[in-house]
Amino acid sequence: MKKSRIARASALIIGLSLVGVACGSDDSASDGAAASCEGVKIAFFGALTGEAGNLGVNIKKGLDLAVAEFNEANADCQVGIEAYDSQGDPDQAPALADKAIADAGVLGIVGPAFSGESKAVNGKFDEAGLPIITPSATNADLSKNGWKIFHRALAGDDKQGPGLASKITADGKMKVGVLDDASEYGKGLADIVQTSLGDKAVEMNSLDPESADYSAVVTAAKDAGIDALFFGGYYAAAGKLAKQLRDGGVDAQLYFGDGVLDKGYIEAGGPAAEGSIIGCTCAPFDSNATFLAAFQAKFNEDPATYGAEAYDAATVFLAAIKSGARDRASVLAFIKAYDAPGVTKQLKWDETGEVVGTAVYAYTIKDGKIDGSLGLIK
Amino acid sequence: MSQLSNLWTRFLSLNTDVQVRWKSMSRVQRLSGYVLAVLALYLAPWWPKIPGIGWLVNTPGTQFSTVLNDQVIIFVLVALGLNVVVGLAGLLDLGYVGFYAVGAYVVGVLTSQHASLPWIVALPIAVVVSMLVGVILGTPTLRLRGDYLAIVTLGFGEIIRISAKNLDWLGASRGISDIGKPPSIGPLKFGVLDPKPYYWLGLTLVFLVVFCLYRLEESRVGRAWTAIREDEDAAELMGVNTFKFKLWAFAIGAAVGGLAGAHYAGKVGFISPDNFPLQLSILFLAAVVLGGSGNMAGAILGGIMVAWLPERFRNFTDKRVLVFGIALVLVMVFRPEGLLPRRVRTKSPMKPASDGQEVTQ
Amino acid sequence: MTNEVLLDFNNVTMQFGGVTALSDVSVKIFRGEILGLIGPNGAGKTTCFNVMTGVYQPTQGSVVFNGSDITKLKRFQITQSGIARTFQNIRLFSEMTAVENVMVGADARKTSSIPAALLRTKHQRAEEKESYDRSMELLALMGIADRASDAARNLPYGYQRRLEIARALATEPELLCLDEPAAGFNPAEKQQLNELILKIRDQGYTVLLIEHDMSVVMNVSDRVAVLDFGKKIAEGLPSEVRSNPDVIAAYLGVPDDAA
Amino acid sequence: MPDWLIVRTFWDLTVTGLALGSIYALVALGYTLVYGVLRLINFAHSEIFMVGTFSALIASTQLLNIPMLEDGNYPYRTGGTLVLFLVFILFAAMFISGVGAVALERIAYRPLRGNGDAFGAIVLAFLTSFVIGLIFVNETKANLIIACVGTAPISYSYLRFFKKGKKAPRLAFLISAIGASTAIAEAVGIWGPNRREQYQTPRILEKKVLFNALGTDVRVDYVIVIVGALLMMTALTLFVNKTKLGRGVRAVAQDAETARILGVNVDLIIVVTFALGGVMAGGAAMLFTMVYDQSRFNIGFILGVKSFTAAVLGGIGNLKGALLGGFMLGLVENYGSALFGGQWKDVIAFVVLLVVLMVRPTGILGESLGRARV
Amino acid sequence: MTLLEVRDLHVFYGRIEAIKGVSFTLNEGEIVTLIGANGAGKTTTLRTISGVRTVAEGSIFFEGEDITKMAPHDRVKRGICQAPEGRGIFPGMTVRENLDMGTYVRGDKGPQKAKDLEHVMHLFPRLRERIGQMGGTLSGGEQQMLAIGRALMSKPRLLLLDEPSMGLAPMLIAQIFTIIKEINADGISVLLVEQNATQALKTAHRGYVLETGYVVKTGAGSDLLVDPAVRAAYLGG
Repeated sequence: MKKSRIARASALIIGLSLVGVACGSDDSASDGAAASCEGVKIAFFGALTGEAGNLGVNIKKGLDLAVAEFNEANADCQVGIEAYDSQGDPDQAPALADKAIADAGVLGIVGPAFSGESKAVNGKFDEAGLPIITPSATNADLSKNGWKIFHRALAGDDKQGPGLASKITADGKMKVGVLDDASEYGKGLADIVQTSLGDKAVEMNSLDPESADYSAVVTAAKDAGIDALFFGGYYAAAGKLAKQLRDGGVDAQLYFGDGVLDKGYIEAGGPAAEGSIIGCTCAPFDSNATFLAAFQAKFNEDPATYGAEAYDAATVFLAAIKSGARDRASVLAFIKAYDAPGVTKQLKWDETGEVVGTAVYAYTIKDGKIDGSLGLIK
Repeated sequence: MSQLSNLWTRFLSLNTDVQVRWKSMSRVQRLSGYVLAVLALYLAPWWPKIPGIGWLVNTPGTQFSTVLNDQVIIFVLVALGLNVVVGLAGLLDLGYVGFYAVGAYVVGVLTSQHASLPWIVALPIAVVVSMLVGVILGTPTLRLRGDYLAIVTLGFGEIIRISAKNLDWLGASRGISDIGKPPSIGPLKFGVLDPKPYYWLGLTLVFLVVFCLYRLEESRVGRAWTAIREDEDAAELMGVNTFKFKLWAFAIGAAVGGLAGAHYAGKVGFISPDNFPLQLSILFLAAVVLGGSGNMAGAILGGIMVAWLPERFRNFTDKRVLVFGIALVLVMVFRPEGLLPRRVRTKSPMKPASDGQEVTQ
Repeated sequence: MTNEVLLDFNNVTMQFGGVTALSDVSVKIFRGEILGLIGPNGAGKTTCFNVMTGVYQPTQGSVVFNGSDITKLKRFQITQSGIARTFQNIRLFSEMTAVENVMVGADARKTSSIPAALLRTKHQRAEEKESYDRSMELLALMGIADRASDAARNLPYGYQRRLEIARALATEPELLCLDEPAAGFNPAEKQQLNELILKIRDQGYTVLLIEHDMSVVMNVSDRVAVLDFGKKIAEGLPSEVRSNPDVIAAYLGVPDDAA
Repeated sequence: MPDWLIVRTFWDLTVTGLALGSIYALVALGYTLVYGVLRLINFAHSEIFMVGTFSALIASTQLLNIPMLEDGNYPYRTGGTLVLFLVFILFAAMFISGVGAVALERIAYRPLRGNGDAFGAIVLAFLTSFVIGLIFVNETKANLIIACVGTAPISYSYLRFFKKGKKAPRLAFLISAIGASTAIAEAVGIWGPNRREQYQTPRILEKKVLFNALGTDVRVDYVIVIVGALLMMTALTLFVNKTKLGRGVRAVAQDAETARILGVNVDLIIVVTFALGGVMAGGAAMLFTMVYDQSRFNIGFILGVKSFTAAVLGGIGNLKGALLGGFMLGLVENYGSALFGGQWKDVIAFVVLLVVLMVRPTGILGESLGRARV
Repeated sequence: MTLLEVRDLHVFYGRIEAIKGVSFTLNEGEIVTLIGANGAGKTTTLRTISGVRTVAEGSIFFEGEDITKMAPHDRVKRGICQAPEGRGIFPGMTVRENLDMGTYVRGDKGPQKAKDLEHVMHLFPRLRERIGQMGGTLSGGEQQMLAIGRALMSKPRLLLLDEPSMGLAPMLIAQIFTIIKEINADGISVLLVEQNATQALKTAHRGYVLETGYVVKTGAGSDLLVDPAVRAAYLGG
């Protein structure tokens, strides 16, 4: 044998690869047939599994409902759904985004669900002209990157923070401890709340959300003698915090941002969660009776946080497809011009992709359930 | 599995067989073989299009060429670097992600956060800074032995991540966006969408690192490292400045880790502390040991496996990590020295041994 | 043998916790001689060795080698300044080949480091070649060159012992310290070892020999020093030491047993 | 007196720090015992703790039918019933954790010692066919069937492999431990009672203030944790020093080969060691759920890293060191949080570790269960 | 009566065959010694009899019972106990605790144990002085005494001694061999492995000469002692 296996194998692989190169650049669906909905898809992008999976599942359900309704109403145009499960990890997101971009059938994305992964991939979507409507990423900076494809179906934290602050003031709290979990979302929101509260705020550093023990925070809260506490962070840490504060004898009113608006907070906090006030730019799940009924009929449960926003986002894409848009550019153009009521709010976007004229809602925990009856703040 | 294990052993001996034949070939034949193999690697983004092999290597659900760069190249680079520390010098480092983070952050800080140097200028700075950090961390800690070193390095990895997360100067938890990209060379455009140029760049970096590390391994330095790993006291009594060489191993490992971080930052353009969790250190270590600690080929194979397998089996969804854990146990039970165990080199760097036989185990 | 003092072990006291392992021991080693160091187990021979090679810092006293004080030097610096040793329980680099083991020793005298190895400079290549050639030479001298490219742990016991000596010699020492080199040898092998030690001395090395086996010590040593309970109790020619009443009392006790 | 937070709240922080430190100390014991005997970082020990917290949950909700109290009041359990309940849950957690630790040793470590047995072979074979099943059918039920069918022939060939096994290098143990740790945590995350979400445990004990000392309210649960930990520690020390098996543990730690020659069944001692560590982790888990009322599939990782740090801080292989290290780490974290903010507490903990190791390279009390290194 | 019989023993270290078919017997009440150069397989033979090394081929009988595959602790229960090469003292245990380890498999408590302890103290008065001291702080000779004493605490029928003279000064060596004879006089059979062939053959009733894994010669101790071939090869000139 004269040539080694390595050389022969290499030669074979090279040859075949070159054939691949010649056969066309990347796998692309034929986007010729303009009228047919063949291969047209709306994608979900966010966490379905992993630690942050809950949130993504809520969103995916909103999307599923919207598409199911559309497909039922339009037998001649069946839209598909593609799910890109990033597990909320900015490390995994780029390879998924590239896959979505390479799939020419994907005309719009509901997501990315979190702010971190948004930062990692929105630039890609922008470059590829693939329009996105996020139903949940509320980081204020996201709309300031000049991404023309970026939209969100709810207001950002820069609206939520002042809203929460005014609620706290309205409740007559005079000494408010402001705490965060050092995460981008939590710290960002806490900073806005603290600024808005002015000298009523007592800064209380950060806590480590992964830690089990918050006794140092409890001690500090007791020591500071606060009558209210705002925590910027997510529900798991909030639950532990609420419980330990109550056990430690701190009875200050608790305020949170939308990251805590999840039944996981009630599960983690138990009785200590009762009476907490949670702000969110998302609408209460029962704000639209038709949507509520349809959702309950399909999934046999109440919609959860961001479910309605996801439904709205999907509706916009579906409307674009309905209007005959079969490529990303025309879908994007359609969104830019869109102005119609959704189930949560009037859907119309400004230049930066922020939804126009939104509101902040206050929720509370009552009898072990999320209660939206506090309604709009302001 | 014992049969499987036998199969693998036979595959390995086949390899040796090939190597023997390889050595018997003429220079021209060997050179052309190398060129072909390298070319095939550069064409890797198109492998999924090859019938058969394509099905095997393709990553359903994610873009193959992105995986090649963002996962495979990064893990291979990191495994190569960590292999110097763990495999050659025998220092257990559980905080290697720290150096990877330093490399990425230096590029982030210099090209976006506080300055706007071009990536190509920031890259060597990142490597040097990582190396310096390695020296700074190594100086006080390398006097510790074994498992004490492990826990201290683990602590360092955490300290770096927590600092990045809480220092506004480093972008805190917001991370750093708009990181500079490598300069485009002619038709090679380092843009946002096409991962292929990054892969080619990364692959070139891998070759460069392999070349450098090979030279080190086959020199006085490599011998000193191996001697330290085998018996540190005896090495020192044979005149090896153990502290200096351990520090060098740490620094070189750190530099390669930093290089990987810098390449990653240039590619993705956005980094945040979430990219550098403690668990990543453990994955890195798993890559090295899984492949075969102390063997460069092993480290590369381990890096590829740990990076590529989870993407290949993405349809396991949330069971991916579970399977990974089980696989680690199984591989260690049946191949405790890794998939490609370390070999004792028979030839000296200057003169090939007359018989050319390799001694395994 | 000249009268030039190569190593001056000066009033060394060594304490571990409360235990005194060496108390005020002074030994001189002259250039070119073979000095045998004997004593009952626990007498402090190996401690002596460890102080000389920098493994321990003495509590008191100093070690002067070639006119300079090496007490405070690090272990590798002591090796580089010209003292090499072997180990009582063989401590080879078991995953490395025999020749690589010796090359590690030879590297002690080399200077090329990372940058040179990366660039593979002319100097570095010359050094590598030098190391390799010298190592092969030493393996040949020890009579084990036939297994040069075997992993150290695959070598037979006798080869491993000799490989240790080769590795120590590769550091180009002026003083070679052998710690019980005859352990585990049969009489024939001991005889070979004696010849080997003499050959090494004849090449110009000074040898310090710790040995239990009287047939080795008494046959090759030019002078013998005796330790007992951390103190030097005798020093002199083998014949003198043999008849020293203190030594007989402490060590040779029943002369018949000195097999 | 300066008006710093840490000065004003010093005693508060001390009490809570000691409570947390007790948990660290108990978990650290497991690391220390196994390290002393096998020179192995039992990376998966943290998951044994996690399993303990879930055992405590299941014992209280399923076996004792303790309801989740909506209003947080504890009207009906006091005195003897309360003590009985607490002790029952404690033993349940200790038992399951102990069994878990022993099983872990059989599956993930013993085959690496070249000494694998049928139990390990069967479990590994089951896992292998489970993974194979996943590749072809990604559905749990079908998978289980495939896994069960595949187990028998595969375990047979595994056993044959084990027979000629030899001892693996140290790093292999570490990686196997990491793999086991990952797999256990993920399995609980996938199939556990609350999947990946945090869950709360029902409250049995009303956390009222027991007494006030130095201006600090000391809650009853903190007292139970600290006293409980000290008691368990004492029991363990007595066991190791005074019983025959304990003497065997110390003998194997110091010189396994000689111990074997003297008739110590080394495999049995290793099982005992893992069981002891597991029992201590189970105790820690019960106390943990009592104070913090919660657990999660991934709770072990960070707590494990901390506890291992505590073990090293005190001197790994040293039982007293684990206690000292645990308390010290708990206090340092709490004081550090008050001084610099909670986000920096891990940094402070590791800096303290580094400083201690610089001064005393084998921890505060040094290694003692095993032979000191030369 | 034959107490121990070893038949055609083969033992491997990794891939190297360390023992290549050793057979010998030991009768009740005898001292038998195995002599030979380092690497001849003496220690391996002892360890195989103790059960810490596994047998590739061949068998071991103790009191007529096949113990080839028996676990080490069961062998100790049957009365085989070893004082290992290098003494194997537990450095972090006191002398008393070390001695207690000898009774590990017996689990005797109270008077019997105290009596045995007294007996060992009587044999080795030095140990009495050191009873509370840590094993690691003893001198070499004391450690050897402790190792033998510890093995005696298990009340063995057969005592395996591995190089009891190793690393000891000649004065101590003589003492140790005297004690071995005393122990034997109490009715305990002894299998002795030694480098110091002169002393070993003087002490033993019978001896076997091992060479690279084989038995090459056997005979009464006194005969071997004067055998010119043995003298030349193992006793030094």
